[in-house]
Amino acid sequence: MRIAVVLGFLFAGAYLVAVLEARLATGRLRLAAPGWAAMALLGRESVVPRQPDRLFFETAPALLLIAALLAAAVLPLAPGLFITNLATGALFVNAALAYVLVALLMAGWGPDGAYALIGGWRFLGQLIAYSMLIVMPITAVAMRAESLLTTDIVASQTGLWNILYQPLGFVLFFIAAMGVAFLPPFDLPSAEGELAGGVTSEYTGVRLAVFRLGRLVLVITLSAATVVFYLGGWLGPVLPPWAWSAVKILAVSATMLLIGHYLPRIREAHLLAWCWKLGIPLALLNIFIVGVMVLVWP
Amino acid sequence: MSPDLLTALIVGAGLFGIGLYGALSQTNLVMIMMGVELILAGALVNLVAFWRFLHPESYAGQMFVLIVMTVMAVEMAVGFGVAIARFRARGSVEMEEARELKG
Amino acid sequence: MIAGARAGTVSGLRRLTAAAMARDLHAIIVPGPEVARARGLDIESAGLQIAATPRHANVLLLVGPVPRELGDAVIVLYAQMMRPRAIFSLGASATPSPLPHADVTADLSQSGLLDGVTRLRSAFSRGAFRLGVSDFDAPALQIRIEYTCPMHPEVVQDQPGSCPKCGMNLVPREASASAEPHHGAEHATPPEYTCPMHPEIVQGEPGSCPKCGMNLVPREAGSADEHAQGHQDADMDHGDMGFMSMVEVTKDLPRSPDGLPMDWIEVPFGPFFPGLPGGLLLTLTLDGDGIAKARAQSLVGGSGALPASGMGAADFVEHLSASDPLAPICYRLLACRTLEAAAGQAPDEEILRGRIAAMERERIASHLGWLALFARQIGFGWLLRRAASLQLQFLHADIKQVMALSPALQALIKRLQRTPLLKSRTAGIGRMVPDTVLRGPVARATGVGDDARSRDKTCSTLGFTAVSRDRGDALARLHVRLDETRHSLALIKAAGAIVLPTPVDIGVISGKGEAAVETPRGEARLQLTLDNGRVIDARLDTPSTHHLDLVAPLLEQQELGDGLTTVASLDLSPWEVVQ
Amino acid sequence: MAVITLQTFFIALFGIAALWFGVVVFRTSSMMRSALALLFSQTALGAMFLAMQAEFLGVLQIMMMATEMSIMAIFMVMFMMDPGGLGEMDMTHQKRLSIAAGVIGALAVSGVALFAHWGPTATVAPAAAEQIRGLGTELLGRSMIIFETAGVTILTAMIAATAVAMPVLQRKKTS
Repeated sequence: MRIAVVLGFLFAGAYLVAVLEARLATGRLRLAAPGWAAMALLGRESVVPRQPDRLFFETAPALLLIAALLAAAVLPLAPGLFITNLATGALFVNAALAYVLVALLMAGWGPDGAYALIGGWRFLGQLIAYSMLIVMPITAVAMRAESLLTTDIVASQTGLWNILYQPLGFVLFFIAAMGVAFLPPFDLPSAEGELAGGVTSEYTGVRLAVFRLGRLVLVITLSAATVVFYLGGWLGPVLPPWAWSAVKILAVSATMLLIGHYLPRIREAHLLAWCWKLGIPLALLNIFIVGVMVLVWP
Repeated sequence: MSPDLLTALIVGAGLFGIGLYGALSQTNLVMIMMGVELILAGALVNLVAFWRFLHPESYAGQMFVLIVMTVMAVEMAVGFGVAIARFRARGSVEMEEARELKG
Repeated sequence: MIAGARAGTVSGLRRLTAAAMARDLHAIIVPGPEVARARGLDIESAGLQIAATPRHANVLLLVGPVPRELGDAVIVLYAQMMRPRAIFSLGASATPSPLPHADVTADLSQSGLLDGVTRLRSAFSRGAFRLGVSDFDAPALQIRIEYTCPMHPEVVQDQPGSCPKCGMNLVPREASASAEPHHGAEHATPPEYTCPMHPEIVQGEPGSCPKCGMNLVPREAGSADEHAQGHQDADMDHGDMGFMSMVEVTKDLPRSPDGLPMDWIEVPFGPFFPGLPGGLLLTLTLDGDGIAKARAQSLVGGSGALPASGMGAADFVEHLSASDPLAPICYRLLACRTLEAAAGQAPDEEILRGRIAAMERERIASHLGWLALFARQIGFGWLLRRAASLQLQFLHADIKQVMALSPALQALIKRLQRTPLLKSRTAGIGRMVPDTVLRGPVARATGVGDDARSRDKTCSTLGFTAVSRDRGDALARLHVRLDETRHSLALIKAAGAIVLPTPVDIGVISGKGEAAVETPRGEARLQLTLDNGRVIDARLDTPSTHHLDLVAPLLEQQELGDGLTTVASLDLSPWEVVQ
Repeated sequence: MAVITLQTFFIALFGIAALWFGVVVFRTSSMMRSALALLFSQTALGAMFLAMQAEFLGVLQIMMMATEMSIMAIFMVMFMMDPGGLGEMDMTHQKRLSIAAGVIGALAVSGVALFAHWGPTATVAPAAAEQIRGLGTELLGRSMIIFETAGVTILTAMIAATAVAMPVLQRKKTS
């Protein structure tokens, strides 16, 4: 029952993200558009390109979806409303997100297409840029909560949300989260104008539908992670906890999409250079500041 | 002795054997590194099993696992550094060709 | 009923699916969205979404008649689309053979498009599924399997076997049976040049040896391989080299400057690539994600040849105007000016001013169209939508509308100058030095103030000054175009009215004429020979012809994304390329 | 006589998966498959750690290996002549010796595992949260020097590897 509620919540969120994405792409708000699009995709042919690595080609979309769902499994939406509450929750989110890369590499390699292949390798480069900026801010968050339990992390923000307690960490994590979900301006692996869709370029029909669903769930998962780690999770006055979670998660997703809409795609060389030369020192600084604050002002 | 410990140790031994085979039989530096990774993975299993079934109260066992993971990462970093350097210099990371260099 | 229906009985669920497909139309546009916009079509507001790849599209939208040279490419495009798929043709009833007939045809206008989309939707909801669907096949789709060695791409044969050079098993590869332009060249051995004293010096063009300065002598490319093979055999006999040596196998492969040769793959970008103008084919040899070699060609460029009997003056104006759908008014103006120059006539000042306003309006629209295309390539969603909608409004705006639109355009330009990441995305990319072959904004971005308008008297009286920037990179080209857009607004305001160029009656004269027009892409020149009022010879010199040749050297050693940005920043029009 | 529990079952299941993927690493000719097989072998190990109630280590293993092996994959593809494995070339040598060494090694170690006296087996492991706390105290207490050394080692390795891999810079030629 609890699991069904969480899953329903995730898919509903994914649907709303799709609505917003369609709104930004076409300029019109049509609530039914993603539904029709999904149904049309399911009815369309789904072909396997010539000479694929069939195993990878078939597993990649499913793996993307599963990785996103697994990462969401440890994120609480309200007290008691989670799929599982691991003692290593914050680390587990990372572990699950690491498989997004594996899924994209498989999707790039599988179909034996040049655009897809380049897209897959590009994401590997992107991971080298963002991965430290996911792990290190989470470390600082766990330091304040003195626990890796996601419920403890939310509880630790009762007085002051982490976005105010460690704004630097929030900014870094937010940017890195957009990188994980390959949202614009970090959509290097699936760039339309540069790679004609990149890793998705050879997927059609049902497989494409699963791939897109996985991506949408990934966006929701990362928004949920941002909310749990920095925006106080379900905490908030008046509204019931689950409503606060929903509002915050949708707001974060919308912000992510809107930022990408108003920016051109970043260059891969710049992404790597900025993340390593600027992002990692800042993340270390953040850990240091939080450490001092935790000791001085417990 | 518990079947759990035995199972884990045998898996570790198996990984060690596979890794040893790989490290000896492959001609490519990267493939050899894969063999080494498997050998280290065998060591990891043993360490975790020893901690869990013999001394769960002492965290030194877990600490050793972390050290081995670090060693794996170091091995990767150095291995790839050497591989790139060799590739630049010789156009190959085949070990047979490294042997040629000696003579 | 649509020709590209998917096989299946029509059941309840299928009916619902078909209804969903009718609401979810993704079009792949031939020759490209930029041509559709330049013709005044607003594809997205008509309810069609523009797909990046034919795999994700279900509508093949043909804007105008398909140029003959694109026929095969369109067939391949259609074959890559997933069923159910439909062909929607605007302004032409014939489709390239053997494509099925267009399922829906409509006039080439916005109302025709809207009407067509409505009919397309009903065609989908009624006929997306049916029984007895036959496969689509065409000669252009025939795949021939050939076998090649993974390490020696020059080894190609029809049967499986092992490589004569290294003994590896050959791997199958697909080869298209349709004659690709470069296919013949693969078999001919181009000469290469080597130094008689230093055989290791081999290069593609003549020159002198870097080691001893002797002139290089030509030889056939094959001979180097034979040399290599002999060398390898000798090593094999050596005894302990009983393995396949990667050093031996790879030493003939080209090396990247960073010393890390990756697998080189040849990837075509175009002729219908989302981030490039339709009709432009860019073939990149990629080394990882770096560009090792590039080749750019226009598939739609005309030869500029006229029929042997010549052409009437009025027909010629229409002909030239239609030759480039991205800048029809400028080419119409060019034709008119040249004819007038040949006849020695000149229209009165008011018409001249009006013509300049028309040209400047087209410049604004063209630059906006370029911005939209560029935005699509660099994934800048907001700019794509904003520039495209402004372009459509400017396209046929009269003077009052232009003035009304002016604040919106100024706001767009201001906003672009403030956009984060846009500068880092373009700065330092595709840097060029001043060169005489450069024209238009590309030349002016290198600091050269050359502009055909500054030689025009009427322009000068309207207060024209040429803009220039001196960094020579993609950012400078962007800035030059933005500045020009602003200046164009001022010129239109000063001109006071917009008059489309119409040919004056030149009468039955013979002689020669020459004129130049600063098109949005740079100066285009035309020389005409008239014989008894008929145009018998026309020599056209266009900016894109020159810029296209610059692409290959500019792209080498760039990262793929940067390389594509470079190409986009040149604003090539494949249509005006003279071959 | 010890009982076969659910825990034994899962340890054996993931162990067999790890072994099987380990074998695949050297049996497939596609480099990408080889690298990802190694990844899944390591992931199965991580799952095995979870089955052995070492939650932190298991999750850490699963996380680290995903990145590590993906990077391995690109190197495989870069440095192998035939990354797709279509040429079916043999990339091995001294096969018989290696198989013998592998089998003997595995058997010898298993023999030790079987016949050594391991002493009494602990049945209960600490709870996961307690483990994380305990491990943290261990790392920053008694074993701090070792841990710090490991950290410095990996930093050194990173810098050294980068230095080795960088192209030799063209020095300005003095006439």
